[in-house]
Amino acid sequence: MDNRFRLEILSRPENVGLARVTVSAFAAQLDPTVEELEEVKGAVSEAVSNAIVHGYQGRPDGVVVVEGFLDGDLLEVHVEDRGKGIEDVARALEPEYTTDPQRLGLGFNFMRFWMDEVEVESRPGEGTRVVMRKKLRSASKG
Amino acid sequence: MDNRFRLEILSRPENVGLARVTVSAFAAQLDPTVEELEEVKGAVSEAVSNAIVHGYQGRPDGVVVVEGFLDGDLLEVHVEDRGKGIEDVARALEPEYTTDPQRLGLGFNFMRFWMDEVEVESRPGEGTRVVMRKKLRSASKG
Amino acid sequence: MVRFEYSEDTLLARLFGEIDLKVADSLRRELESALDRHSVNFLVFDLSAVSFLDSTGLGVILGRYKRVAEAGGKVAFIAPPPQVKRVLELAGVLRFCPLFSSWEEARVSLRGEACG
Amino acid sequence: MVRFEYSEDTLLARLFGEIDLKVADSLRRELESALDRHSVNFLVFDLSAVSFLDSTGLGVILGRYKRVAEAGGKVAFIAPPPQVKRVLELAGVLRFCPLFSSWEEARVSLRGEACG
Ligand SMILES: Nc1ncnc2c1ncn2[C@@H]1O[C@H](COP(=O)(O)OP(=O)(O)O)[C@@H](O)[C@H]1O
Ligand SMILES: Nc1ncnc2c1ncn2[C@@H]1O[C@H](COP(=O)(O)OP(=O)(O)O)[C@@H](O)[C@H]1O
Repeated sequence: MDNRFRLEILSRPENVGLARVTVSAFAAQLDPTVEELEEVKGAVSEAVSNAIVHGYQGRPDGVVVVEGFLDGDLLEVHVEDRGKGIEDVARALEPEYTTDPQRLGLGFNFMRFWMDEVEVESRPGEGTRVVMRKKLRSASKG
Repeated sequence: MDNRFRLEILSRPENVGLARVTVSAFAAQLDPTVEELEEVKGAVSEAVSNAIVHGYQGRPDGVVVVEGFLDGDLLEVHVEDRGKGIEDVARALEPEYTTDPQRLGLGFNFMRFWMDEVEVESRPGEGTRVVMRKKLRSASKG
Repeated sequence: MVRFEYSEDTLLARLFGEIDLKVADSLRRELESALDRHSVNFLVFDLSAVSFLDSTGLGVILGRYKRVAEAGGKVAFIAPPPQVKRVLELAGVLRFCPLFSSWEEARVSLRGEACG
Repeated sequence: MVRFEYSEDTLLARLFGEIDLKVADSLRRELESALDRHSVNFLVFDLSAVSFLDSTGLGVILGRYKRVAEAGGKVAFIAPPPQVKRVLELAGVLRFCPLFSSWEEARVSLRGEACG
């Protein structure tokens, strides 16, 4: 394992940006392209927003754990909450499925589009963990 | 307590910047001036570098814990290692005192100059914790 | 987050900064109140100063699209940076709303082309 | 991190980016090897592109100051941004080394004023 970090934040809207910035500074250690960094930020934003909005349903005192791992040119990001959990993960992953009419139901789609792999583990009443992986081709090494 | 985070990083030189970026994005939630943000970054850089260089003496697998707390306009930052510890804290705080001839012995001076308060707790063999506080006057609110 | 310009029946909403969960509620309120105050046939989002957009932010934008379209109005977008444009594309928004490179360009072709 | 220009007896080291623990070892090596390769009477650090400097980075710079000064040479600094300048001031460096606003200005007055 080349490098790793663990960030614990509260489930407040202003902390989505904090998670993005930390993951993106971490991923930048591999010298990825601007586009790759934007994709990583986008995926993190979706996962952390879901933890806050759905997991903790707007409660500001839940803890969201964001972990990052670099191994060679592979970036792995975990986003975990101890909130509501998801009854039916397969259904949650469907495009435009949402339990909140204000939202688009595209969060998981974006994560899957921007990262190479997305795994969702969840238990109702216990919480949700999203594991995302992406190979970064170094910008400088071509 | 308005907001807080906890970041765990490995004692690697490239993670000093990661700590700076995270603390600075967190402090930016109070909308401080550019100069205040630079001072906070500077203090974090000194404390985290000390944890890596002195606490873990260059070992790359030590864990450095960086915590941030916002309470009103007060920022508090903790930087903690479970490394070597400091025999004589009073002496370590003296200007130009260093145990490494390659270094300047100005780290604690910089922290104390840039932050309002700096407290150092340390036990030889157990580790060191630096607690720093700074009132940020919001840039927009004057 | 947003600044408005209104003239005739067109509301120009200039978004700026990171449009995500942090600003979602207040952006929704600002847009709704601007739509309450004005009679709007064309709602144009200038995205040139948006540094980040995610599905939460896009949800706020498309919610207002719905309101305007249901009232017979039309919506268009101006100059999204690459990351923002990819979000619009991915969500399929560009299949039903026109994209212009500038406010000048939008103004000229708007009445014929905007979506709604 | 650093690019060098050498002419006559003057080594210009243009530092850029964040000068901290991450780059300290390689910066020290690069500076030492440039000083090994050239006969240097004047060592000038262009700091205009340095986005961050801490005491670790400053230690690397002042270590090379020591080497040059001990050999009878002189050292000067060019155009530090505000954060970098504050670090130099706080460490007292500006009491014994001159600061110039540009390489042109440094070149003209160097021989009279540099520290060492
Ligand atoms: N962390 C989570 N905790 C609980 N439920 C979640 C979580 N993440 C996603 N979900 C559920 O999955 C659904 C689909 O998620 P997503 O595709 O991101 O769309 P959206 O967030 O727009 O609803 C959500 O509406 C929600 O019901
Ligand atoms: N986290 C730490 N663990 C162990 N020793 C430390 C730590 N931080 C500081 N010290 C000791 O205090 C001394 C003074 O620290 P400082 O003022 O930052 O100067 P410098 O890092 O340049 O030596 C160090 O040389 C070291 O002996």
